[in-house]
Amino acid sequence: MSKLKVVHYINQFFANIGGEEKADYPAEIRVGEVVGPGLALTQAFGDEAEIVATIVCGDSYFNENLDKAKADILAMGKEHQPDVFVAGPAFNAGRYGVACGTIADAVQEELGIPSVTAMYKENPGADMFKQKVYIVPTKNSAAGMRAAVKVLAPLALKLAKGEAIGSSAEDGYMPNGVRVNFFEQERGSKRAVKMLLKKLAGKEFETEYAMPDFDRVAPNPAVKDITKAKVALVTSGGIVPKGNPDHIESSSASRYGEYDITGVNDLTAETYETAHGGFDPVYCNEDSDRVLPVDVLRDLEKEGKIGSLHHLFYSTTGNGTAVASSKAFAAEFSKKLLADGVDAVILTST
Amino acid sequence: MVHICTVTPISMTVGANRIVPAIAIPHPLGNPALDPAEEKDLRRHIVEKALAALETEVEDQTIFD
Amino acid sequence: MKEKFTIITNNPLVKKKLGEEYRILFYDISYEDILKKVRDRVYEGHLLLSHPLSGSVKPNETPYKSVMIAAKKGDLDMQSMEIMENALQALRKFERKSDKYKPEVYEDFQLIDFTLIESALPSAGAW
Amino acid sequence: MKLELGHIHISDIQIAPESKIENGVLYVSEEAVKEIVLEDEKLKSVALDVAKPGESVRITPVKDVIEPRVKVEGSGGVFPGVISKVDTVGGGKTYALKGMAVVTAGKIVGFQEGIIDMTGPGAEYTPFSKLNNLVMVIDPIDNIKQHEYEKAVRFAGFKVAAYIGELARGLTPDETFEYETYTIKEGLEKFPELPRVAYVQMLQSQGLLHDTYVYGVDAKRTLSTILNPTEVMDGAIVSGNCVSACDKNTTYHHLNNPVIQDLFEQHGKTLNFVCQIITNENVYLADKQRSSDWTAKMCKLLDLDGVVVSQEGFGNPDTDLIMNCKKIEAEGVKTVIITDEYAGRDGKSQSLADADPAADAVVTGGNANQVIILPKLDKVIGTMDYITKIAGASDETLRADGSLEVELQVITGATNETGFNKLSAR
Repeated sequence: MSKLKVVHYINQFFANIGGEEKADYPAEIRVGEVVGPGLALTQAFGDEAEIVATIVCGDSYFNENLDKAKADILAMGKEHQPDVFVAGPAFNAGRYGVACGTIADAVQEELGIPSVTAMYKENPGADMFKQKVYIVPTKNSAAGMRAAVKVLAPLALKLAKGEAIGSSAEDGYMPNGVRVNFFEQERGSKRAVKMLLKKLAGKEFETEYAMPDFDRVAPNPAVKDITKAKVALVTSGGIVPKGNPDHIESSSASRYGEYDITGVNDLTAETYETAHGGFDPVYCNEDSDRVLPVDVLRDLEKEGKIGSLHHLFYSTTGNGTAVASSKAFAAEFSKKLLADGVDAVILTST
Repeated sequence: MVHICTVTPISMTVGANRIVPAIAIPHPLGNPALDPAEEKDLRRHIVEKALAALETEVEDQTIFD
Repeated sequence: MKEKFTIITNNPLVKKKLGEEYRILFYDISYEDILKKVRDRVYEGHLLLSHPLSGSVKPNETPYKSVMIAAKKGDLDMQSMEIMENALQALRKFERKSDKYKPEVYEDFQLIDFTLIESALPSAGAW
Repeated sequence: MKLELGHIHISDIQIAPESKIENGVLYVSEEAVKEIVLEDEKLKSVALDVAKPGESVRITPVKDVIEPRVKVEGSGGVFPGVISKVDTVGGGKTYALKGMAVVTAGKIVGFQEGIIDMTGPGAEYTPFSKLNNLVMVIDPIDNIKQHEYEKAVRFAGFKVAAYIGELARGLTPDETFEYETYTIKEGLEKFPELPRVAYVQMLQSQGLLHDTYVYGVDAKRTLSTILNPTEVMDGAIVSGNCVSACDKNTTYHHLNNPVIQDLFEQHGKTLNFVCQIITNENVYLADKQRSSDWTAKMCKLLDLDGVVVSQEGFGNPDTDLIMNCKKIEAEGVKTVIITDEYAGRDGKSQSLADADPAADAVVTGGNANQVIILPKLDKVIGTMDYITKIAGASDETLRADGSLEVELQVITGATNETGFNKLSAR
């Protein structure tokens, strides 16, 4: 029986090329070579799989030449048609982790080849990609290589064989928001009593279902002089030009709109409406200024109370829209706002 | 950034740092019960509060009541 | 007592059995649209009095829903709002099959929905 | 209070001319059972059948599952306030027939649910596939109201279970277990160092087919209160709940509540099991608030250090669960909650209809929306007529080869929220 084929991605450091000073090393493929952590993986794969090629890429190179690096690596991957693509482990190396997540996700999405990576849970790549590709949690340094490979290799084999992947607790990947059933060793009541005893003793315990959590960011400094500031409007209240030209969904929005209000002094029933399905739209459709205060901001602009009102506003519907989507929307239009020299944003929600 | 919203506890949970309370969910910056001029005054009042919030240094999540 | 609460429902049996004694707003609309109606009222400041996911018959399985809200408007109630939003989200998890039963089954669904809202009446009438 | 619970193992059930238990075999007279059931003039007929582990048998639609017991010493009798007088139970000596159950089945409403498969993949999810089941399919007289039918079937189950339990009165148990809880002062003196722990059990209480009875009282008309955990071993809590097969508590679950058993196992060793607190899950929101306020108040009053909270049913009880958890934690009492999940068929939806950061210790009985294929079995006890009319079944349910595609929801006890099973999810 022929062995399953694996293509392995690592950075310049793990390829023994060098540290930070070599981080601009461009992507290259070493066919038939097993490099660095690939040795440990090969050992763990035993007779079942082999690494047919190793792709090496500098972390800075990858992140600074994202599109090219991605395209090059995808081309390399495609050529070898592996049964599974393994990236890392990246441990606590931030840019390496992001690279591993990015490329594993791309290989999976664009080549349809199952992918897996591994990194420390606080690596920024973990939060960014754990819902897209299987990520095995590791210790925060390469000292955890052996433990990481122990989980990574069997998971990679399962993926390569196209076997059903069990729950995160069984197959060892980071919880990815998809709930999967499995049979525990002990019944629920016993697990509950044990968990309570740990909690009472102040020991660490692991909940079987984590409550949804939210991010915190440090506050930005105050705007020095608002009378000189360019102020932009953003809303989750779904304000759109009448007719909803971008077809923003009334709930669980998959997109946001960018609308030009140059020369618009007042939002009227004839010109604007809400796409939001999360509340009675009557009041808003009568007068969208009730959600997006363009009229008042135009007055303040004229009176010199603000520098100017940015000519574009951004809008989506907050109703049932996934946190991940909202984040992605905001990440995208925040860049545009910065590029347009916006100093302050008023976000309105219903 | 300042967040004008009706349900300030939600704004707190999602992590906004400058929060200005609004009127009601279907009309955060308005009140259809008022006549149009009064309603616009009300809206202006909220927006001015939001602008003031933007000019205020905050250390932590703050609701500008 | 009559004035204190309103039942929003799409269940004809609730209207028939309770319509004379209580304030019932009957709409011939879907389960989901009933929840949306209730949510809109909650957003206007009506207090939610009964849980919108009353009963273990799953949403999209039974087509009927009756929910009790306070007749009077007040300030927006956070708890009412959260419960309504969570209920609307929960709807989406279930396959829609409330339009696939034999006719006689609908009477059973009506009955169950009626007993659920009826179970709230003694509590609602107590103050 | 101290209860001795004698286990009598039943290895087989046979329909016979005379009812008796001999060498671990239960012989049941169909005539005798019929007479008991049909005492109720609302009931027209009862068909008796036996389903054994491993047989190619499907029982549906299941209403309740009951373990026969008999009280041989101490005050009161089994199912107080329902079958026996309302005397307080939980002390003395009780015998339980292990390895078997009385299962009631019957179509009370058109979307009746509940499947017990005795073999195949479905059998892995229901604890009742491991029991010898005496199944009664009960039909009512014509033109009966659903609530009368439900009540008649509920009582028929308890009466027959009590009748069978009575057959064991003169036997010697195969094993005996002792369960003892102490008064507040005794407990403090006996276990000064051990954390004080209680079990908070939430009871479904919302209306027809959604009710639970405590000493015969409809739980929705009760305030949160305290029980000796041994009381439930004598049937102080019984099920009138027919909906949400996977996560309702049958009477069998109440009698054999696993949280109580597992807390007793640690009692006097790592914790002091103080008592059980029961609270309801009503439709009316002010009731939810009152009940959870009272639960938290009692936790404080009893100087508890920790509680295990179990839920029953789908949807609105999530609100009660989170209220209880939040308020109990706010009193400085640590909680672990047991629930199940409705995360959608793909497992990607929000599992619960409510959430709070205070709920940081959760045990789950699994995702009830998970799809499972149940193969065609040789024999059906009950009726398949309504199989597509059950929660979690859809019009594609009955497939060409006779197998069923359903969600775990339809399987009796599959995602039970007292932690009865090993099923979990991550």
